[in-house]
Amino acid sequence: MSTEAFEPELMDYSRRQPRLPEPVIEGNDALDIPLDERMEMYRLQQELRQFEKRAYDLFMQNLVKGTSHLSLGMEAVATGFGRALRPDDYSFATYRGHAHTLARGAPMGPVMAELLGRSNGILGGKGGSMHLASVEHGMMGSYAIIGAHLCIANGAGWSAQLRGTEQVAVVFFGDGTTNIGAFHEALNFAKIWELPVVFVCENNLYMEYTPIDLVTAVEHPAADRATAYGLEPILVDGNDADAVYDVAQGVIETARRGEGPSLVEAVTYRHGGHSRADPGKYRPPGEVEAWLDRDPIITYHQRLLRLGVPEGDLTRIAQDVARRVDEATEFAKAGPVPDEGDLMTDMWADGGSAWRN
Amino acid sequence: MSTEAFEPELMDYSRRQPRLPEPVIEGNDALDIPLDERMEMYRLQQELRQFEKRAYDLFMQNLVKGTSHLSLGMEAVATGFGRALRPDDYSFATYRGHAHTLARGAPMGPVMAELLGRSNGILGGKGGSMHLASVEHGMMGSYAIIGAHLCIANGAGWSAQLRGTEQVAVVFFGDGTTNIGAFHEALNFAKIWELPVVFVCENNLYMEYTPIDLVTAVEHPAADRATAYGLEPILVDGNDADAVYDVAQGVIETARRGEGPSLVEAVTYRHGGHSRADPGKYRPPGEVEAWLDRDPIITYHQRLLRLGVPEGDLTRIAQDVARRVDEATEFAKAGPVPDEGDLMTDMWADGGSAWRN
Amino acid sequence: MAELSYRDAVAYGIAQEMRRDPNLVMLGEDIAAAGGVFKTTVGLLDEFGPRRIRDTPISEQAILGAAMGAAMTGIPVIAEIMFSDFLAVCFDIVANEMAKSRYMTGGQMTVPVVVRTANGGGSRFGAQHSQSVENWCMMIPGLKVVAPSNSRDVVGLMAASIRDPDPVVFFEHKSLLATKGEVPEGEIVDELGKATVVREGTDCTIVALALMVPRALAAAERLAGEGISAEVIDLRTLVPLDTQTVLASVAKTNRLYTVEENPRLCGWGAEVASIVGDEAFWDLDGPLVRITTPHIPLPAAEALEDMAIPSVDRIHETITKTLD
Amino acid sequence: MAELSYRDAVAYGIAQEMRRDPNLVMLGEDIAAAGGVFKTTVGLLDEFGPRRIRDTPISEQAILGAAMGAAMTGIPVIAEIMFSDFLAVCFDIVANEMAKSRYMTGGQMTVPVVVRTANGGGSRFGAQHSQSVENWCMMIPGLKVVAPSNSRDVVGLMAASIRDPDPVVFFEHKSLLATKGEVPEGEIVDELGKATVVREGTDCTIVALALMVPRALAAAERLAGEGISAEVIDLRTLVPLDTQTVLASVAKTNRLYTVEENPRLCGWGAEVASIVGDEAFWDLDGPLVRITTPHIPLPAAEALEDMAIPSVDRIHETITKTLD
Ligand SMILES: Cc1ncc(C[n+]2csc(CCOP(=O)(O)OP(=O)(O)O)c2C)c(N)n1
Ligand SMILES: Cc1ncc(C[n+]2csc(CCOP(=O)(O)OP(=O)(O)O)c2C)c(N)n1
Ligand SMILES: [Mg+2]
Ligand SMILES: [Mg+2]
Repeated sequence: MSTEAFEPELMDYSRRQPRLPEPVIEGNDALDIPLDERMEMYRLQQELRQFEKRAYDLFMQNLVKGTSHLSLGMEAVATGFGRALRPDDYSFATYRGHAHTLARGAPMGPVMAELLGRSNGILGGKGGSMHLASVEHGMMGSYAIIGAHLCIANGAGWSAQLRGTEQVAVVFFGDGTTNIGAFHEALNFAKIWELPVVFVCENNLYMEYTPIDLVTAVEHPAADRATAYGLEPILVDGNDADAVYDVAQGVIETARRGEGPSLVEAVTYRHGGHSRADPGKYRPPGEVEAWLDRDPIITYHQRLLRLGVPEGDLTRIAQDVARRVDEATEFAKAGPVPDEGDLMTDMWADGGSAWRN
Repeated sequence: MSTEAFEPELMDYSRRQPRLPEPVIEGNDALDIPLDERMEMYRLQQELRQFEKRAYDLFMQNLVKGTSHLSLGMEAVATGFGRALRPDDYSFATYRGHAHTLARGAPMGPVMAELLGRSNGILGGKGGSMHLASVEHGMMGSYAIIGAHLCIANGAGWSAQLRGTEQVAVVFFGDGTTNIGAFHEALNFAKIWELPVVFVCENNLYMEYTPIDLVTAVEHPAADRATAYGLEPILVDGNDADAVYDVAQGVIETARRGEGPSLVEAVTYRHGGHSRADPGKYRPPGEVEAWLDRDPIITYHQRLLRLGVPEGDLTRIAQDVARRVDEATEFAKAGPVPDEGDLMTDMWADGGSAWRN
Repeated sequence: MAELSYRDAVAYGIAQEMRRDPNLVMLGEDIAAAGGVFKTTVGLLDEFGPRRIRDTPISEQAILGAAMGAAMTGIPVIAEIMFSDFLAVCFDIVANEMAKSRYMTGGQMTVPVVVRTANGGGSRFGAQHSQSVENWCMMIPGLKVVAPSNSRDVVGLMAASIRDPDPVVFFEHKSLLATKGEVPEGEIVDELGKATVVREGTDCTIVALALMVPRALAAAERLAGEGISAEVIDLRTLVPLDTQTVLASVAKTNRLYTVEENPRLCGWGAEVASIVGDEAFWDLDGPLVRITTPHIPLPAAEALEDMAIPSVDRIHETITKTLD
Repeated sequence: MAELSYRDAVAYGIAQEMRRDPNLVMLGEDIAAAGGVFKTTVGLLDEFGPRRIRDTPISEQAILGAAMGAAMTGIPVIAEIMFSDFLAVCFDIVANEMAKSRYMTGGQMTVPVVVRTANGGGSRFGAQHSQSVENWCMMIPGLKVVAPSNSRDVVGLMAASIRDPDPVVFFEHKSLLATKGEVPEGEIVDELGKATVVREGTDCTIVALALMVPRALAAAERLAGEGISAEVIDLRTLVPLDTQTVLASVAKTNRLYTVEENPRLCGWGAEVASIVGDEAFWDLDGPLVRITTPHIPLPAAEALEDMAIPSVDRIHETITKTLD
């Protein structure tokens, strides 16, 4: 690993061997998932995809300032877990949290408005793309500094354990996050207290611009470390919503029954760059293309056709979603820009921000 | 584990099952270690033991202020590693660093004087018991906040790698330290850069007053996590200087050859409390006694007798050490108390501490 | 009215609140069976049981993360960070998470956490176990900061901190643990953001906190013997900051001294002096003087540590030299 | 004389020093092949190779630990922490280790590390990627703190920081990266601890840093149009602090304004104001006024962020309102 890193030509990451996806597992067609649930997962993936494509267009029109991290190509993970959760369960996401927020049922309009920095945004414009939250939907926030939210998710699990509510906390994070200290503390802590927390590593093969294998001592950054926390290694095809859903149901049930935490590694890929500013040039030729062929929505579409769903039904869903994304965009654009009155509110629970008398 | 922690009676840790030592491995008599090396290890263990016993007496006389963490009972680890290092290798220790400092050859007098807060102390009185260092002996400091020094040791290894000197850095830490984030970052980092660093976990079964198994998701806090960093699990009897020396030689050689880091877990026990303030009441009856029977110095003494060393030779060594400890004590007691002139020196490399003009 | 040590007042204050709120829990290293390394939590495990009083691994980020996550979801938490110096190993959660989550989410999150921690010097523990780090927290928007100077205030401010719905960092001073003070019977609940004038005076105002309060009082006593009447204010909480009490005092005395244990730069003394230098400028009859630990790491040796931290002598001497 | 952006000046300054000292190395996340997420290290991998310019995992403690350990053993290191907000995840190494190791060991350790980090707001990145945290470092004894406001100073102060044998935290302001400035040919090496009077004036002194320098200058320009002559000082380094330049200026203008981007409490402005309020009290003709970001986490929305950070308007208005 280190030797490889010292080879000058391999420091140009685009000249490394591409990391290609595994083939689609057609056997997953046979997973025991009701068709109406599958139709919901199709719809949700369409929502996440179309919402984020629109967000991207709005960046290009300079209506979204700052930065933004899309999960185009990674929708199956948010979908499989989002659908497997109970409404009162908790989700925790990173700055790459649009999909996880919508997957819990947060309304598109206020989420879009937040990206545009409007006061009808879901955070009133205060948080922006990297901090989406919707407490009423169990979406407990997006955390933009790597690591902390794994520890915070433990707290939500602990609270559920103390209150005896059988709620579960699910926390999403990237492959790169497995190398920060908080990951380690969180996993050990969750295990010794047998907390109802599911740790989900979305391994998209890159941290920002650096391939994860160059900076990680094991091949599977999460799964190969599970035993260090007394956990089973769990790897899942992160581009197959059914596979994710199936695993999610299992680990969430385990947590709900009081049998403790799990660590899941879902292998996937982001179609675009890390963030708005990144053209993704560090990826070897052929890699993006290969993963585009494994687009979770296209392959899911094909599965539904194989299962006998008429193409027209799927088209109607996509069209319906498109209309709702348009509405959300209008809602967001029509929102007022926050004003002076908003600046000093909501630091304290009393609604204000006074630090002196 | 968690269930156990919830049993009220088991929260009184002194009512848990004692964790007893493994029997002495007499087979280690046959390890290929020259007798004169063994005699040096006997001498060194005597030094560490007698020095710390004296330090303890001086606390009792209120000549040492603050706190202090002794490693009585754990001398075999510092000895085995200390003897296996090259003079230009680097050691990094925790607040429990007296033994590791002396094992590198730092003179007893200035170390003792440091404990007494005298200006002839090895740090001029500025650092105290928890921060012993002797750069000229390769002892690169004692670090009193858990975790950081594992990362810092990597830097010394990196520097050796860059300079091509084949120096090795050895870093000592406790079982409790394996649960902090910096442990994880340091191990992964050392492995991906194949740094010449040896991580030595001195597993003495307790963090401060809490048994390590109650707060750790695996049985062996270090060894059971080695694979998470692409490393071999290495467990060694930390109460047998020969066993430690043998393992130390191997892993140090590996690092020196440029073949990367190792993680060693040495199981041992501290005879006393965590620090000066701690009577160690949380330990179940029989536990301390069992480990006292496994005292590394007594058992080493027995081995040397088995190997034909005359008792008188050993007695002479012990007496010689006692005399040197007396001298060190006199040196320390005779040292002046630091004065105003010392307070503001040595914050910056220019010798001063000015932050303004 | 009972006499309690500052140390015992900590557990006493926590117990008062745990009896009131059955949801309140506490976690930290060695706090349960051992009663804390400073013995500030003795008896709590026995009374409240292992579900509410829990030992943790050495994982400060996990400790504060768990506290924050539980607090966000309806369980108020007291978390112990053994020494305040260790806030550095979990500073992300303190400064970037707890403090900001409510504002960042447009008011969606409420984080009722109290982070208790042993602060300050005087124990000869050296540079990594002796710091006064109130300013590390005061400078972070979204944190409340409390630092009592006596047993009674420990109880009253602990209650106020626990009942406060926002994150509070509660600094217990190591060198005050053994001091004793009267604690009235019955429930004691203070308000955050109220300083106390602990001695009235007319010639100058001395603003102090925690361990510096008894030292400021002793210096004032000595000054009184020399005909100088010093008013002494115990700030008690840094956020919210009771600027009115300070400004009113300076309006009367026309001189300000701050006595801080933190190192020189950017401490609360600078903040207080700057506020006075802005808002009470025309009241001032002379320079704004800060008495602080010098800008150095704290040394371990007794002799050196005693030179570093403001002493009664130094306070007294500075004031006599600069007050005319 | 070449025109360089502040962004390009970073790599230019580093390259100058890497050519001089073949031992000097750099590490950080995405700094090598990618040239840094702010493109401040572009070209360095090509010129100096992968042995000297290395990408790391997301392990800030490991990054700064490696930097410190290497520095202690003879290899000077530049470490990048991508955003200054992330100093919180490695604050133990910054505040408790690097800063203190020399003092604690009675002078045995030397730690020539430069921690470079992108600081400050204006990019609509929200509360966790926009902070100005110079004060987090200024308050820690044992750290030097540098924050250039223009391309030339980036080069000169980078050289000074790298050559300094003590740990330096070097703040690169995100909102200045695109600004351009003249950089003279040849080696440029400044001295730490020298402020610059960037505009002379007689009616008041405005002390500013980094992004606040151009804003203070613009405000001074506007004030000049109204007959007010403001002197503007660019502090450039906070530790060492050039108090002489500030005190000399106040002796002339008799009024002090500080313009800071950090939130209100315990910033460098409070430190500077307090020093002036002590040592130049008799020079002052009116209150010490600090202009700061309010004491809130930074909001993400453009409109809100612009209201929060001191603007030319706010600086101008505050001065006209308070200067008589
Ligand atoms: C502590 C910390 N260090 C660095 C960053 C900058 N950063 C933001 S995202 C990112 C890469 C994260 O990679 P990964 O965990 O794989 O998640 P992904 O972005 O691929 O979803 C980095 C380094 C950060 N936000 N926090
Ligand atoms: C970050 C941090 N947290 C807590 C402490 C307090 N503390 C000092 S020693 C110790 C126990 C350490 O246990 P272990 O690593 O097993 O080492 P041992 O003392 O047994 O040698 C603790 C919790 C500390 N020094 N640093
Ligand atoms: Mg990734
Ligand atoms: Mg231990």
